Amino acid sequence: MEYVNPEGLRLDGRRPMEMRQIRAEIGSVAKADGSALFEMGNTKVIAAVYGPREVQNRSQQISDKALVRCEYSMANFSTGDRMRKPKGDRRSTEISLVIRQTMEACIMTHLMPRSQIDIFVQVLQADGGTRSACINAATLALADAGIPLRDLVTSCSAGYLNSTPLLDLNYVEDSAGGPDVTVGFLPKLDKVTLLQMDSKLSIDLFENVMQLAIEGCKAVANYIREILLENTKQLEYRRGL
Amino acid sequence: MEIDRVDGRTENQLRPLACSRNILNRAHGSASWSQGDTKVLAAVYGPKAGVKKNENPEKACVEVIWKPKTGQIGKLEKEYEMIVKRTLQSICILTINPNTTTSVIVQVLNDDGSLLPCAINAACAALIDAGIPLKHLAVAICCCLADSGYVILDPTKLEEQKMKAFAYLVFPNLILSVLPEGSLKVVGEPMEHAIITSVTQGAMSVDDYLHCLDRGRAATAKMSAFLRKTLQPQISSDSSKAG
Amino acid sequence: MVGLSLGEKNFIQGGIAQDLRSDGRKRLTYRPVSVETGVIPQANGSARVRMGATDVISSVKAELGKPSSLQPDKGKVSIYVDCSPTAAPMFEGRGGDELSTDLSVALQCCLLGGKSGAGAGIDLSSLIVVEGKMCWGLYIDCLVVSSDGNLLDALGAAIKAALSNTGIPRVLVAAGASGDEQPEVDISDEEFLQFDTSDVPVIVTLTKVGRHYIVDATSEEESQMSSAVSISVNRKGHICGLTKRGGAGLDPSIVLDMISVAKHVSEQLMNKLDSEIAAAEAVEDDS
Amino acid sequence: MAGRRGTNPTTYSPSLKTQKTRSTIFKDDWVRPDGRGFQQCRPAFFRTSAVTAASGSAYAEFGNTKVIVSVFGPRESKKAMMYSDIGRLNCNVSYTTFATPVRAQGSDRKDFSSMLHKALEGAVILETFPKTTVDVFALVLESGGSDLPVVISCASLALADAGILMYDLVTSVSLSCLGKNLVIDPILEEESYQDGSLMITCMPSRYEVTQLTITGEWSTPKINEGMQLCLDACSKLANIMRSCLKEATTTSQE
Amino acid sequence: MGLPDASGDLSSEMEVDAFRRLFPLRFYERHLAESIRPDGRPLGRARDTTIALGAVASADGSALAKIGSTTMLAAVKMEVMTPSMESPDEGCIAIDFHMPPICSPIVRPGRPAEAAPVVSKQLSDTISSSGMINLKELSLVSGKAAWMAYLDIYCLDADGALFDAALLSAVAALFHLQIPAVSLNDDGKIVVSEEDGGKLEKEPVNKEKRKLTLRSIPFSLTCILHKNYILADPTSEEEAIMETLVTVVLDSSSQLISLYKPGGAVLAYTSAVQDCIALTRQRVWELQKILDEANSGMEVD
Repeated sequence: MEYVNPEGLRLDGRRPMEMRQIRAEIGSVAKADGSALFEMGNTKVIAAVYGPREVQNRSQQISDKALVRCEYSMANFSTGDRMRKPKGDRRSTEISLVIRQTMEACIMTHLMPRSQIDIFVQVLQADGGTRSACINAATLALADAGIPLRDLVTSCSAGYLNSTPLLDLNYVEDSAGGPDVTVGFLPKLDKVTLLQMDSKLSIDLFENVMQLAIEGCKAVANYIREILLENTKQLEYRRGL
Repeated sequence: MEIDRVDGRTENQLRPLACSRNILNRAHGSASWSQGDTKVLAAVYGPKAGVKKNENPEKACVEVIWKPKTGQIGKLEKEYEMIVKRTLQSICILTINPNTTTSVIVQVLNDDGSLLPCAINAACAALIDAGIPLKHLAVAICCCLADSGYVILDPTKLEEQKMKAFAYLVFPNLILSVLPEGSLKVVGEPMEHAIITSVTQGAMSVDDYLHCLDRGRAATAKMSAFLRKTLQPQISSDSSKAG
Repeated sequence: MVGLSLGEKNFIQGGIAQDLRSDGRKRLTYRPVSVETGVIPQANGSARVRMGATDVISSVKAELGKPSSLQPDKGKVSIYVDCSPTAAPMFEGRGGDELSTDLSVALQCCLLGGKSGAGAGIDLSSLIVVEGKMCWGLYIDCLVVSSDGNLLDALGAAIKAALSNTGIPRVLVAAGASGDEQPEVDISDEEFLQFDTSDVPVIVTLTKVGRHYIVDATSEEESQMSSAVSISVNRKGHICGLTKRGGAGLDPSIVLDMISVAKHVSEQLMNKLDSEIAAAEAVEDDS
Repeated sequence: MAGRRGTNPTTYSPSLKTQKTRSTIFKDDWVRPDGRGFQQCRPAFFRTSAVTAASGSAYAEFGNTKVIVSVFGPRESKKAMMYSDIGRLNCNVSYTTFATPVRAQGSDRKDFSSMLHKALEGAVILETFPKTTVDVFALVLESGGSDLPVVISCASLALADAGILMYDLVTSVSLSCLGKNLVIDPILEEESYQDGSLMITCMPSRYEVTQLTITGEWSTPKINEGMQLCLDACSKLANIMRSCLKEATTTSQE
Repeated sequence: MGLPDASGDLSSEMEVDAFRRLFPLRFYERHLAESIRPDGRPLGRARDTTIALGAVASADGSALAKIGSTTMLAAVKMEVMTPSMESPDEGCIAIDFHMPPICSPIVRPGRPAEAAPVVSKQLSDTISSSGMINLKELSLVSGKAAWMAYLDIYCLDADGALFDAALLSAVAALFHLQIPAVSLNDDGKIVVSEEDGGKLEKEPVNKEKRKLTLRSIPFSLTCILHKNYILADPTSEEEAIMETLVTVVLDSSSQLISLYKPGGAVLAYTSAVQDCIALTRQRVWELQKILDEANSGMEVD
């Protein structure tokens, strides 16, 4: 199948280095301590953060840092085919773990000993890159909850199809079976905190693709920063400052 | 009476036995036991602190997890778990380590008949390897009864399917009893004549069953001698190290 | 879990007794309702309804299937509710299952009518393609994104909005199919059948706090309830379903009184919803 | 061995799926399949202490509907739950595989379990057993229509047998709307083609409704009529249950 | 056994109930020394046993069996399947044993009891070993259709000797089973023949209701071995205190179908095994009589 046509356009009309449109909204779950909605093209996720709060299960309490937990779930209507699958299948568990580890690395957990932070991400629509979208949404939600972070983690994926590195794969490109590199990136510290790849790729190509994904992360980071700034201004305005 | 066995054995002949112990590093005790092509691996973890579910302030708890070669755990595996568990409980001195749990994991490597007896032998060897205090050994064997009434020992899978009935029997074996005399002894019968476990399948007459008992009992003497022989040198080397 | 102090509890109860609730509403006033349709493009129809801080999404997916042999002239509709852990940490893992089942059952009872289909909001016979052979099955999936009380009313409204947003492809049946075989069909990409949702009832939940009952309770108010009655009423003013929550008993005469109040309130809610849905549809058409 | 079987093959029930013509019930001379009057309940039979292993139990038989309910506790809560100064009620309703005309696999009825819980929680004085749980487990041996009301009534009897304090017995009766007729205590066949249903759970001595469910389209006067019919039947049922309890105590005293 | 002296001293001052709870083993051993059990039975006597056939109207065959207060309800439902390639002329019987939460305080919903799959397996082994059912009788159309008999046994009240009661109810349900009259319809499906036969049925496969011919019926007795005592038909209290159980299954022609002793602290000597078998022989005779009585009671009605 041709994923990049001779004119250099992808199936959805993007150029290889082009990201899908991203959109974010802070405070979409009123009852949560922090929440955000994040869209990357048709992929749409909601993240909600509860905490820091008392540890629910005493045996899990950690005396010198906060306990970070994460649950990833997909709505029944999130994919093309309607499905009802039991909660906690392998894929969800794996993604929950990835998100938890990524976020835990950037939360300053030592400031909140003996407490618990819950991150819940809910996929409303899945069209490739749910992992990245969830991490971005979770970052926003954590920032909204006012939880001290080392840096804003952002994430983006990149792939390699038809001998072309592609940024931000959608579902069709993702399921083509080519390599798919997901990067989690700390923009201020200029460090990679998450790196995952399926399939195989030669080392030098891999570096290219990873670099592309990192560029994507930086773009997301800029957008997230803007959104947060805007949100803070709104808050100031409402407080009459 | 002439009996044709596919592998040319006589009716009382067992398949070649093999036993090796201490084969797993992380387990507290482990052993593999094979009878011909049937091979079972057993690992023992414990005694470890008892979990709330099977906590008992007076007795240690033995739990058995049966892992089939392939496929999922069904009713058969649950039943085998229960039989192995009860059999091991009967040979362990449970009052020595109260409120602890000892886990025995039985992994089937290959099944070519007499699976349950083979697993019990493996588990027993693994318990010895782990140094769990035992009252005596348990030696298990399978006796098969053919339509014509003759009995063969240690059948292969093919033979098991052809036979009218079979019995899995577990006998105790000990040199010196550590328990007070009289509490277990019945007048006129030595302890080796008793059975720990009996599971049968298929219809047979009572006399046939008693005949199976006799034949099985005779064969286990050989098996226990083998078991003791395999375990002995290592025990002495262990103690020399400790000494 | 709402943890309230004694003072807060008294404040809520006292406010309700004096017809002035904590957020300034009267006993029988709803919070502002906002409706957004077409939020899930993959679905045949979808809507997001917000009532104050309660936020739910409903989607309708239509699939062709075989009608049940007991009712060969009717299509199938099923409703499932899922409570996302984003709405409350207690819905984590299997924690939301119990509430999800309760809500699904209550919605089925309120919207799908009796066994024979009488009183159903959706005309099941309109879903039939070939009698006894092929019909549409509507799968209505709801997701609770944020929960601040009165989930059932919000879910009912979301389903109504999602159904008005639903377009079911027109199916052309190829001639010549007979006997056992499934008829060959041609599913149109362009032509869609719109639903007539004027018969879909609205659900009004009356929550009894103290001696009075209120509509559209927030979760703080729900924590003070003794019992709640959810009544689904259609445009004709007929009751299409009723369920009760909460353990405390009610005198039969109070139940009847609640029904008449619900009927009255339902008219306002119905009109408000209709105008919101129409506005949302207009917005979607523009974009 | 002959009993060798791997995965079970798919099977179907050979029973005739006759399409019941609903038209008959619109005729004036329609009679109920079991010949009862529209407002006549099936004969009810109750027996307490049906299960010795339980703290309290009851068996109920309404026509072909047969139900056993066991009550365990008050006992330690299963999960390490938060401290609570009132007790918990835990309900579960399941069906045997042969309860329904077509053999069913999934036997747990989550929806019925939660309905049973709602029906009982208002009547049980939870303050009398803080921190602990009372388990109410019901098994429908045979389903013959109006299963849930029978389960609820039977459960309240089992609670009484277990000596759990209650404000009142809980009784439950349902009715079906068939065309213009209201038939009380419907059997399975009637339930399958009903237009609407109404189920009331009440505490008869206190004259309070603890649970009410209506499906189908109803006008207000009809609801009125239906509720009254059910409430009357509930109080009759309560008398039967009460006499069953009295009988049990007198025989045990002897 | 741990503190024989302490309990011995206390026993004279303690109430019977308290003694029973604190030193259950001593309590039982005192009874056993007098050759009587706390419920008044001699050691070798089983509890009162009743069978009621046809307890479930919606099933094709059913029975309720009670041994003391252990209660089992078994029912058979017949469904149609396509027989396997290896045995085109044979039907199938699927046996399942359930322990619903109502039967015992140790079973909770969602977590099946540990004993349930074991008893289930034992039952299907026993019934297939005994050869009581000729699976060929369950055939309908060779290679096309055969009966699948679903035999489900529910434990309604668990008070010891679960296997004995379950087997008794299973056997009684199969005894009561009536295979419905069916015919082959146009679609190649098997349907129940209508009573009046007004429709043009293609061909009746099974013209009238019939019973299975049961070749030999297996009955069982579970005994507890404790020291030199043998206690027949234990209650759940006895099973909890004295853990060594022996289950003997004999059929009506005194063939040994199963001798089941899954471990246990007490060893079974040949003499004890023979004693158990002798007790079972007696019990088989009793049970056979009870089943016959239940059946004749049905026929009178």
